[in-house]
Amino acid sequence: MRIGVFICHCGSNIAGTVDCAAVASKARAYPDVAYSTDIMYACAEPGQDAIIAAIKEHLLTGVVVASCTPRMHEPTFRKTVERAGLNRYMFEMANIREHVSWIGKDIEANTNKAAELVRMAVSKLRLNRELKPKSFPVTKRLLVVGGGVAGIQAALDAADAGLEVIMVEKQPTIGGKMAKLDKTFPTVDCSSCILGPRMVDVAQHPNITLYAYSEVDSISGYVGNFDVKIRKKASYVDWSKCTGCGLCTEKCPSKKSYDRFNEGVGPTTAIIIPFPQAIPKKASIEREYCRQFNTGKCGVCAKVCPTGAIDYGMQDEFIDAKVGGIVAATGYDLMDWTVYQEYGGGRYPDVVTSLQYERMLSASGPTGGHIKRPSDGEEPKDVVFIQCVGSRDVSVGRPYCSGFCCMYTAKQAILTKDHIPDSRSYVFYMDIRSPGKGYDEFTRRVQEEYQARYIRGRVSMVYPKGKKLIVRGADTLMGAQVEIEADLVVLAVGAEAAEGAPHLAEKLRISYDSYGFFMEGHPKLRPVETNTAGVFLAGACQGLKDIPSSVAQGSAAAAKALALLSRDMLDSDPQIASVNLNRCVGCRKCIEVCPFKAIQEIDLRGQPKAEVIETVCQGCGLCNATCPQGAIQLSHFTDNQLLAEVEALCRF
Amino acid sequence: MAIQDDIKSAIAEALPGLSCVIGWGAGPEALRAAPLFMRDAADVDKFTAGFLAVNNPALFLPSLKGAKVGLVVKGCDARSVGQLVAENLVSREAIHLIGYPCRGVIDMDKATAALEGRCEPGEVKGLREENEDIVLDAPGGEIRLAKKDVAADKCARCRYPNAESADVFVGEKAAPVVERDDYADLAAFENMALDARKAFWEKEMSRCIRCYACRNACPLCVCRDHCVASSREPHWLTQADGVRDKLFFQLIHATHLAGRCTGCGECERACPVGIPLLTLKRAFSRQVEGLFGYTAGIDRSTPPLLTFKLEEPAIKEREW
Amino acid sequence: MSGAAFGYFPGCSGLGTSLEYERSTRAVCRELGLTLWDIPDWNCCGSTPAHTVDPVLSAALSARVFAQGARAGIRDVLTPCPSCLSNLRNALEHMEDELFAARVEALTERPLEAGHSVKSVLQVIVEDVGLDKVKERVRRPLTGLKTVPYYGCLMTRPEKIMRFDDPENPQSMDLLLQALGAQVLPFPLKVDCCGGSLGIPVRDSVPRLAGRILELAGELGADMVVVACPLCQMNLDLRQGQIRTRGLDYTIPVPYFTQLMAYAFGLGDEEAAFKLLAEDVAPAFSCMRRRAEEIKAEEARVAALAAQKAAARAGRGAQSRANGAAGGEA
Amino acid sequence: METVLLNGRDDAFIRAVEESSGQVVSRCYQCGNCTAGCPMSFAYDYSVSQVMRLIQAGQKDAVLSSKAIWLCAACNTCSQRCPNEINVAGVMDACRQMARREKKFAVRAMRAFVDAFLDSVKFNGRSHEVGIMALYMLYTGRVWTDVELAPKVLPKGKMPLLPHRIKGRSEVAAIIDRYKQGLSDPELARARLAKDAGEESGKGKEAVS
Amino acid sequence: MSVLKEKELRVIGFLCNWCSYGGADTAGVGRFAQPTDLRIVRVPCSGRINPLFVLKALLGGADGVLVSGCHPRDCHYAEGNFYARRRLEVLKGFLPVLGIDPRRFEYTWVSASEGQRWQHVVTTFTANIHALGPASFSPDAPELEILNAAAR
Repeated sequence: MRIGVFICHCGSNIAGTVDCAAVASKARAYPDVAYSTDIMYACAEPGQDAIIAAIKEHLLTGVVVASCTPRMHEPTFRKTVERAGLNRYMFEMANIREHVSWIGKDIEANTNKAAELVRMAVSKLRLNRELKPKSFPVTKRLLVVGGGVAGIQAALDAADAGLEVIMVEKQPTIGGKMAKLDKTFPTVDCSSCILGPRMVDVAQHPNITLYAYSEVDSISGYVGNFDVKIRKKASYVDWSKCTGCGLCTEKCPSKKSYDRFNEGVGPTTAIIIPFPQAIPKKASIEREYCRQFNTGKCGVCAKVCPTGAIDYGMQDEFIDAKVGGIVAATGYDLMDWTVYQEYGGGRYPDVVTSLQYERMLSASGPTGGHIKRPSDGEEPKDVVFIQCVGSRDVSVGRPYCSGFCCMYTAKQAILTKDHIPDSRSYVFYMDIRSPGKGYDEFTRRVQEEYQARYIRGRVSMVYPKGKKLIVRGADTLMGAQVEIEADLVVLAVGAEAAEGAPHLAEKLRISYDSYGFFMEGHPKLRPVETNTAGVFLAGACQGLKDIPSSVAQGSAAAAKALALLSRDMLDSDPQIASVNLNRCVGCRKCIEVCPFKAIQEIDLRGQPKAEVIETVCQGCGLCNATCPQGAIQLSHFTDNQLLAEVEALCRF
Repeated sequence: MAIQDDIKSAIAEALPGLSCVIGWGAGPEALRAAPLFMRDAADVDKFTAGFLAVNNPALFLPSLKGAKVGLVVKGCDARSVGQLVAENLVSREAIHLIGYPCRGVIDMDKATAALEGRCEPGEVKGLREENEDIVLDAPGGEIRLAKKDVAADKCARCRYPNAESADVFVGEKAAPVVERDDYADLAAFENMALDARKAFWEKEMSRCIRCYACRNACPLCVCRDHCVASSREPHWLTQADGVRDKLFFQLIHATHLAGRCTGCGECERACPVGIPLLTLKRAFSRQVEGLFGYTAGIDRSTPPLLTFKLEEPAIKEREW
Repeated sequence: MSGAAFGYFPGCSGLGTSLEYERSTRAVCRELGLTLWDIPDWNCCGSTPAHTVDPVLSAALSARVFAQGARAGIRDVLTPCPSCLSNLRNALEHMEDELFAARVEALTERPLEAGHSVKSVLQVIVEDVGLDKVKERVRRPLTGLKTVPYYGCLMTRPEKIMRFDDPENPQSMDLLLQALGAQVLPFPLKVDCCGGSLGIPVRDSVPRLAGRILELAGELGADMVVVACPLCQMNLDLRQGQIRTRGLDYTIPVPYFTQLMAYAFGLGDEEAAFKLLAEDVAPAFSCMRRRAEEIKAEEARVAALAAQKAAARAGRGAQSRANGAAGGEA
Repeated sequence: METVLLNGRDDAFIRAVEESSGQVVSRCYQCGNCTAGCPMSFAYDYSVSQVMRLIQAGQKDAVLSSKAIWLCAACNTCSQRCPNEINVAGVMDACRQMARREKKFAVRAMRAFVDAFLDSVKFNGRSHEVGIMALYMLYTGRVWTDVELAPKVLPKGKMPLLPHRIKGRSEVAAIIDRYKQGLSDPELARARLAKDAGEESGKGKEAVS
Repeated sequence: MSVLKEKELRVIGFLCNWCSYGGADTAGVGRFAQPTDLRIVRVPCSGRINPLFVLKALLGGADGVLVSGCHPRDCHYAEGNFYARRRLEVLKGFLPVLGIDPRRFEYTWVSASEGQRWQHVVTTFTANIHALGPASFSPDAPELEILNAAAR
């Protein structure tokens, strides 16, 4: 083997604390090294050209580049050596920047360490084998999980480009959180007026199949060929017959059901159509509130339904689908704010969440757009908004900023003044976070034009006294304790990952952070991809964001999915495990531990053997570490390759 | 011995449905029994059990796949079978186990030492068991030895003298010698300073002749002909005759047995140069029992290193 | 849980300002089968002043208490006073740290072994004895008595050290009073500070803080504020006169929960010791009795009405059955 | 108002507060919840969050001569509600202890009360209300403090004029004396622990060899 | 190859590609100064680490071995680190019987974002190894010297 070694200066990033020329010269003595040099910027075009030239001139068969982390430029250099006619896996990197030059200033120690890292890379490269990907056909269909504004955008963009799309929505209607909002900031335009047409588009698009009131039950397969099982939950209404006339909801005698869509602001019936613009506009029965289910006696809806759509015996239904890519757009939920016992923990009816307040403001909401105190129906005059209830609060496990509360609170303060001109709004805030087009101007307007009283400080306690709520807070700018006698308190409740998000992540095999938000492939450069090929992210499921950002990410996810599914064939990563059938004794230990069920037992002339399903294997190497005979080896990270690296460092 | 006859009847009764029954018969010397493969009544007559029934018949199981076989088993042998079954390496349905209460087996090294100056072990002509003693028919007259003085170390910490999983159990069950294994032997060993332990292994392993008898005697070694000790892909061991390579092979074997070793001690017994190999395996067993409460060959669940829990109550992760 | 025994640490106020707490606690524990062994020759835990000076000094005083207990074979200590509880708990908690323990030992010169615990009387009654057992003992239910429970700040705080009930909205005394038959009004200020020991050095503090608590209790229409802390009790009861001079316009008795328990259990005046309170409980109890009468009358009325309805239904049913039968025959 | 020179931040003071309280003061982001809930805020010169801010800024003098640290009732409301889980009351405690060591007593009455209380404990082994009040009046000169309460308690036997003295009161007095002599100093304790550990491991070595 | 005499000891790290290797990168990007002793072997997942790699290194003259993977429940491959946790914990308790101080081997979890934590882990572990001093598996058969000479 003829190995070429290139020690990158990275300007002064590496050369500042590593003697690159000395490393290059040491490397010349390493086994199989035919050429070694230092180079100013290996990743820049002249650098890559120099590598290619050296490969050709010195007839190199393998290349080591010592520069930055392989997580940054391994793909770059693999392409470089490929352009010079080598197999892309005949390449290794030594990380002498992040792991050497940037973490210490001792030039002698750094130079020695860099040389050792190069030696490790050379030792490994000597055992590298040419690896070739296999190609397989792609299913040109996209699954979008979640029908909020991000999912809607992703689905419409992909469908418009000609892709078949399946949308799965957990609730009986799409629209997500945006459908619950009265107005949107900073334009104060009507939320359902701008979202409604998009929802209709989803329903009418020939390329989109919508499964509402459904969940993803299981997912198997891999990029290009996922097998999805969708569970259509029993709505007890045959939607092929239901016309959405709403007669059942008028006649239903059970009138004390929790109104999920309206955040419990008012009660609703047991059979519901969530709101007038619901898509699909179909009725469904909430079993826990239904008299027919609870007492066995009622049947009113079945009696009044003109099309005979009610079916109390309905069971969950399963649908199998094949898709090539998946967009997760599961959004967010509000955290359970009742942990704040100091705000009453839910005991005081006139302490409401911002989303409940949104439903009170909405003309299609349960109060018809009139702001009323839940306790006595009176119009409040002093409304206190408390920010960061469950945001930026380590003590409740929510240290992050929810991002959009400052803005919607400003909006709600404006709407409060619009609805009740003689009202006074008080906003307790810690910082006003309004970086966005027209956002900061908006938060100025609410104070200057609408006279909202912004108080910099937090609220320690809210308690009822007579008809009023006493809000005990601080104005830290004044350095004083303050109290407000309020009629209504609105909590800007922090948002968290949607309920069940980690569960879905497990099914999708994507990672999620400790709060349940899905992890993007790279925080800057791969913001809508995940580390599982073929799975993309849109909207707040990846991290909290407002409507414009969610829509943008929906489009971005669609673009990524389209780029993937525009191809007829895909290459599989060859860094996977393979079994040496001669050495395998069929003990099944690898099958036992494989997290991906990527190993199956086969029969070879009457002997049980293990076999790797190449398209399913993700290349973790757990099987390799488990196999006592070493019969199963992970390509590019074989026992011998790792041993070579260890032995490059140890005498043994 | 009445129990011996009862076992024989049990073998004879089971034999028609089996390809063979493995037990023990006379060996090359009066003090050594050897594995006996019984296929007919005449073979059954040669069967002996008792203090000399040292070999672990489970060793033969993986190579006998395909036909139903019978095994006469001590408690420790049954654990090996149990572990093979738990790992799906053999099918329990294809095995007929005949158990009997084991009251210990001989350790030839100890016996040889006990006879030192009186006679060579090979000169002994016969042996008879009398309660807690054995009586040897030696050239200079009878020699009486206490069983406990010449029994294998493992017998002194025996928790499972009876093959609880046996299909047929002959005789009255024996009481466990101890309720739990306190690994006092390891504790005593670890009373030595770290450097002394290191030196101990360097000295012991320097005697190793790389004959792999230890591996070949191990009923749980599944690799058989595909041992990494003799492979270049992967190339874990060099052929250099160094102590480290020799020790490293033992570490490979011990690591492969972690969570699986039932402590039958056959490795150590088979070692021609007397290296205390079971110590290494017991160090792993102590860990596995302590961390996962798993007793190899007794528990029927997945071996602990082939599974996991989301929260590991016994693993106290270090705080950094 | 009957027959349980604890080492008992009454705290200094038990010998003076909270004599009524002390007497009623001992009587109630006796009734519930809890044996109390007094820690021999116990000393003051140092209260707030000691830990204001230095936590080590405070812990050293507590450590002597535990050591005295240990000498008598006592490991598990019970105390009625949240302030003592807080000091004793904090001492145990801090002494888990080796260095801290060594510093304490430098003061006490008596090494303290591990394995001590301390709980409040309230916690043991609610958690260990159980409210079912309390209910069984009730001979004179407090039906008609409107109470607000006041826990003070130390009973449940700091959360990590006290490990008892909810730090913002504790329920144990609420449930206990309900078990005695009393009506419990939701009281939002149940863990607000009453001024604590600042009553002496900062004269304004107690009238202001305790005043706020009493005012809301009055607005809610409570007959009594029920407490579990000697210091709170002193601030709310003994200083109520001072508070009245600052604007509070009524009186309200402030008994300990154990006094109400003793009363409900049917124990004597000596045990309930209401006489030792500054504010008289008699008006509250007569209110209670009046309301109990009303409740009884109301219950009787409802019962009669129900019986009437049931009879009518039965009559109608019989009639319709008769009709049906007649129809059938026809 | 004086200009505060921020270069002059007293880092040693910040470290001392953090060490003694076990809290990390930089975790405070000045939300004001402590100030909002503090029952004694009305009597403070600096609000609680301002005290926290002064500590963050290393303003030792301002903190140690503030009244606030003396008037804290140790009710723990601030600690309970702090979103950053800072034991604020513990920080106040630490500052007060420090002020006491540096002989800064912004609220004389507090010092007098504490002294009176501890002296009572020292004399008797237990605290004795009448005695404390007497000592307090003596230390402060506020002769008529709370005398109007006396008629309510004295006849009921709730304020015994004579203290309950315990047998081991000399033991309790010794604890307080040793404290005053500085015997609980952490460095002394650390040295003793190290010495013990040395002896222990020495024993261990013998056992091994 | 040898470490810098008097300055460094031989410390080998096995890091999973997705979390800990990224964490070490993050530490580098943040310029969090660290001791220079550690040499990192990149593996896809902590589950890839056969305990025998660790033993091989320790027998081969490493003074310390550090394994770091994704935090439990954050494994890129969902389960690899759960297996690793069991295997490495078992290994750690095994080392004393060989006469190897178990403090020479540690395993821990560092995520890709925990640059500061990585700095702390490396600094602490390296300091611990320096406190223990060089490991002394006494020199072995002469062929190793020959191999070493060849390597130079």
